[in-house]
Amino acid sequence: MKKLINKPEDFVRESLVGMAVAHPDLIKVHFDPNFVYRSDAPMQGKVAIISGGGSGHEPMHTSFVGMGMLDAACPGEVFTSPTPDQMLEAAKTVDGGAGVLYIVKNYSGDVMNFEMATELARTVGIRVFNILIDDDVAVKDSLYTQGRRGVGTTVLAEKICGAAAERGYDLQQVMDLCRRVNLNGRSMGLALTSCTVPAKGTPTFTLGDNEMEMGIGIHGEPGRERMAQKSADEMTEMLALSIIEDSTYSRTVREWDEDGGEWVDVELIDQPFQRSDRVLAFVNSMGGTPISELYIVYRKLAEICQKQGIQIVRNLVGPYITSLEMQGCSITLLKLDDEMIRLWDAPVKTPSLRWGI
Amino acid sequence: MKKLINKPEDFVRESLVGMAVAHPDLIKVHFDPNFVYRSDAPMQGKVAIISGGGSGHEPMHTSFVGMGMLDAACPGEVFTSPTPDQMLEAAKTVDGGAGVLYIVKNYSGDVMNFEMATELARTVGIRVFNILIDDDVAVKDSLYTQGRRGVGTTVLAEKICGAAAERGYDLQQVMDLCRRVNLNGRSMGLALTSCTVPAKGTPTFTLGDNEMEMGIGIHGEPGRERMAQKSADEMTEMLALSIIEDSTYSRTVREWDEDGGEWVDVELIDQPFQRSDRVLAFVNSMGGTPISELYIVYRKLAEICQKQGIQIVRNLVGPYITSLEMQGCSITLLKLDDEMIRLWDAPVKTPSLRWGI
Amino acid sequence: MVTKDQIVQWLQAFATLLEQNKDYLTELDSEIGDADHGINMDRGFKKVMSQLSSVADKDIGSILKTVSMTLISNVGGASGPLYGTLFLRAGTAVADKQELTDEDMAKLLQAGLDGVKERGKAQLGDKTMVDVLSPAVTNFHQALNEGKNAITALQQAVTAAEQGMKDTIPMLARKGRASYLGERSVGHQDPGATSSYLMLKSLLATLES
Amino acid sequence: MVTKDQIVQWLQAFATLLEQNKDYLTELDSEIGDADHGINMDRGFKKVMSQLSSVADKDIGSILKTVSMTLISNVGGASGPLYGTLFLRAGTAVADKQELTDEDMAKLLQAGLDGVKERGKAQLGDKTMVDVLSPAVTNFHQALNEGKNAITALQQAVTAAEQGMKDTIPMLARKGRASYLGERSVGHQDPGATSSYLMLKSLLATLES
Ligand SMILES: Nc1ncnc2c1ncn2[C@@H]1O[C@H](COP(=O)(O)OP(=O)(O)O)[C@@H](O)[C@H]1O
Ligand SMILES: Nc1ncnc2c1ncn2[C@@H]1O[C@H](COP(=O)(O)OP(=O)(O)O)[C@@H](O)[C@H]1O
Ligand SMILES: [Mg+2]
Ligand SMILES: [Mg+2]
Ligand SMILES: [Mg+2]
Ligand SMILES: [Mg+2]
Repeated sequence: MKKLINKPEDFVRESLVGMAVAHPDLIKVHFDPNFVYRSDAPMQGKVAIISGGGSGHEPMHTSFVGMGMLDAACPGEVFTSPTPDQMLEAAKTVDGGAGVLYIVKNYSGDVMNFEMATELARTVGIRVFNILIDDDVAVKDSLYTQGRRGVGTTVLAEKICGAAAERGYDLQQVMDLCRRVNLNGRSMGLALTSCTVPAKGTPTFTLGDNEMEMGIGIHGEPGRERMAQKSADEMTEMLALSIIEDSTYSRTVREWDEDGGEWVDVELIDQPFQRSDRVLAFVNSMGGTPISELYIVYRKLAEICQKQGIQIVRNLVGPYITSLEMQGCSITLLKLDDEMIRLWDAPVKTPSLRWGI
Repeated sequence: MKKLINKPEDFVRESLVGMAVAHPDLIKVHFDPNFVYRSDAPMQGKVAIISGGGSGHEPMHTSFVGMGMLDAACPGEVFTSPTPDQMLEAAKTVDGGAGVLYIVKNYSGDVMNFEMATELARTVGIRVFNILIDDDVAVKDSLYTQGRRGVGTTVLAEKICGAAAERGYDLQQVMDLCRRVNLNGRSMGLALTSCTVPAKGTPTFTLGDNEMEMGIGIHGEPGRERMAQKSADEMTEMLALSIIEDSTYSRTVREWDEDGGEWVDVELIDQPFQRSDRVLAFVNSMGGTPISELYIVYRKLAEICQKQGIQIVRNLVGPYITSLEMQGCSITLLKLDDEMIRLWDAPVKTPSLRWGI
Repeated sequence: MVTKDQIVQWLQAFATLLEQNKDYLTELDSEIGDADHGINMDRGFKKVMSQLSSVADKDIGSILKTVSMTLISNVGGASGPLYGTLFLRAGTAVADKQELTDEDMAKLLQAGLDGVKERGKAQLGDKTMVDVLSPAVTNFHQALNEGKNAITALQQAVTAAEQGMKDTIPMLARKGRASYLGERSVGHQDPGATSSYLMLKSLLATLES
Repeated sequence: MVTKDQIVQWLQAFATLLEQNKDYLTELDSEIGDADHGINMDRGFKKVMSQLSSVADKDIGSILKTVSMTLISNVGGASGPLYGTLFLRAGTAVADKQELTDEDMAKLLQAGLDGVKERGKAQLGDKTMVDVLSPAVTNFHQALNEGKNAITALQQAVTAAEQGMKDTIPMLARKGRASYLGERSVGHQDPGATSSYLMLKSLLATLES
């Protein structure tokens, strides 16, 4: 196993210890249950934003904690959703009285655990809501699946909602914004190699020298289709067109109804991209692909967007939502409006995203 | 070859095109000869700082071009020093009348090409000097080798000297500072996997499942010793102690003598680390190792430094000087003084390093 | 009558079986999931084992609820809340009891199944734990209705569970991570269904011994 | 007499040999370097070939200087400046000539070697190009002194070059990237020495044909 680790079962904890000693100015780490939180939390009167998910996607989410982004992040075991007690303790720690938004990626494990946390937080009097991110167009329908997975748009939602909370948006406004970001973002990814879950010690799947997995998630799981590896331009085109040409997608999600005190089903529909849309283009490494290759992909993506009349007005290129050391990439396009652009540009100061301050 | 590329011979160019379209606000790219430069160059009256080297180490150097760091970077072919015409054209483009410093990593190819560029630039009336970075303690002596390689300290020197130039230091001051940074920085790296040079198409070396290369450079070359892979703590200890316990190192370097108009040999000696030194600790990924593992290394490094009475006052953790998709890491410790700390903290705005603005 | 000791032994036997099948379950999960199911379940039940002595003198309902809480806060993923809810509901169904009648056993199993279905929204045929638990519970009820005793009923339930587990192989997944694979999920046995079969198998083995 | 055409043919022959040995040279460079020497040399001489027609009507000195400039601005690495300097000095040594006497050939080779040594500071025995070029030049001079003609002298030079190339195998590198390997550089043939041997070999083949 080609990893800089000690015992596999200590992977998450030791990595968190490293973060804590490296960034005491930005974050603190709580152990048992594990969560990372802003060193200046709780921020009185500010909506608190908490995310979380399995570990192995670093820098997401733990390195996005800080001014202008997350108030706390709950890391689970590798590729395993965190548990409700982590989420509950994080909420108690960072709630500044203005309520808490859980940003949740749409995986059965994450959804169930965050729902349990929401129920628990409600019983101790914290105003908590959760909003799902489900942006992976590789998952075709929502009727016969768990629905689309939450991938790249999560990073963008965390930045944009974090900025909004920092600017004083109230809980309802932050929630509405988060839902809007999700409905306007779409992603797809591919893998050139598998990754190895430390506790397992061997690659999750094996790919031939000239094979790739198209339409993967972020947990080292196989994708929609295995195929011959292609040129960067062809791979970029497959991802980009799947995203751009994706048609209307509708799904039913569960949101907490505060008045009724129970979960209600809400139907959400997002609209396809259109000519003259302004977008943020996010080219992401799955962890093992270096940034030089991401720029080759970005180059082709820019060309395709231009041909399609889609205007890239912001971008993000780098490893931000990864699958351990997997080689491969994903593309996310997020349709932006003026408000989202302002919030994207707003200052952010976290271990991994930082600008304007 | 598990890469997102088109034709191997287009790797460098297409990656540069991607950078240019992704960051038009920060940088411009000149082709034939290839160099990346600040979009606001030349800065009148400011010392210009240029670096360069083989490609494949991204984000170094191209993504370090921008306010507070490099004025230009010259990327060669993969792991191949750039050529004098690139360096000369870059100097002509960014010289703002206050002279140019070439920051050169100590590899025979880089040294020879930059020396030729210096001679050429001098003939067209640009005041150019070059300062070598040679900080790799894996190379034991300078008498029977090319001398120590330039590795991690390069990134730190580019940041610190870039800040100094931005603040108005003159050429002599920037040069003295650069030499000081080099004499106070030491590094060492290891590889868990090889990388694959695109034009070659197969890994440069092969490592068994439980093997590693200790004391590698940044060009996919084998290291000083092949050994059984160890735990993260043991690997960290080997690197850290090699750096901390390294004794006085002296070497003769060639510097340009402006009065004589020729190269002169200069003897430089650096001093070992001592208890109560304040350092910047830089834990770097060779490209394929994710940041989660770097924090595990950082955690142990902090522990070791504390035991040795060395005080980490700044840090940098991430993939900054890489060998394509190689898995592995390097550690750099740089002894800081107050001036260097101020310059490290100064604002920087480049595609890959950004803070304070 | 199922005694409290037997319940504790069952949990121990299940923990042992999970440890032995950790790699197997994880392997199944790498085919159609993310290669952690065995790791998750083993981690959870190791923690359960470490807590068991502190609650062994409590009633069966409390013991099962402790199992639930331990799983919920140590497993994570999909299986954490699902098995957590299973044991929570099972414990609630037999609250305060020191031993269980055949009827209690039926209630316990039914409540656990209901909990899983409510939490995960999976139907029979979705290629999940439900495909093992549901036929098992149906067969247990049926056998009791036919006048058989708990052990015989459980034998039939386990046979149905094993069949249910194998039946997941040709299924197209509609819930959980495997559903993202679409057609590619066909031909693989569901890891969660497999761990549920092991749970029932270890219950039977405990009662038989 | 060596004609201008023969010089051009030599460059073409060398380019062809480099193309054929691109992988071999790169393979040698992966043992003790960074796996690019064949790629570098092939890239450089492909570029030289594309420029050759535009200077074919110039004198030999100008042709060699064009080769030099092309290598300097297209090869990079260590071999770019080294071969660049070699051809620059060689060209300067035979400036303005349309054909070369045996003496001119000796000057050309000597100047090239001197250029490499000055640029790279390598000594005989450092495991570099110098270990091929130096014995070759020495043998060429010696043969001429013994009254042999250029072809015979070159034959002896190439034999010495081949020996010099093989002699690099047991050497411990003291210059270039291979020097970082310390003891591990022993047992491998130096890539630059190998390309230098190919350069001389192609010169001989051209003059012989
Ligand atoms: N919605 C659901 N309802 C019932 N069972 C489910 C559901 N989602 C997943 N499962 C079960 O959980 C198992 C996977 O568990 P595990 O691997 O531990 O969690 P994760 O999928 O989060 O990695 C699946 O094999 C399946 O049996
Ligand atoms: N200082 C030097 N003097 C003479 N030859 C050298 C020197 N440094 C390197 N070389 C030669 O250059 C060869 C390597 O060339 P190449 O691989 O193209 O460049 P790089 O080492 O920059 O990758 C070596 O095999 C050696 O023969
Ligand atoms: Mg999981
Ligand atoms: Mg090279
Ligand atoms: Mg799983
Ligand atoms: Mg080389």
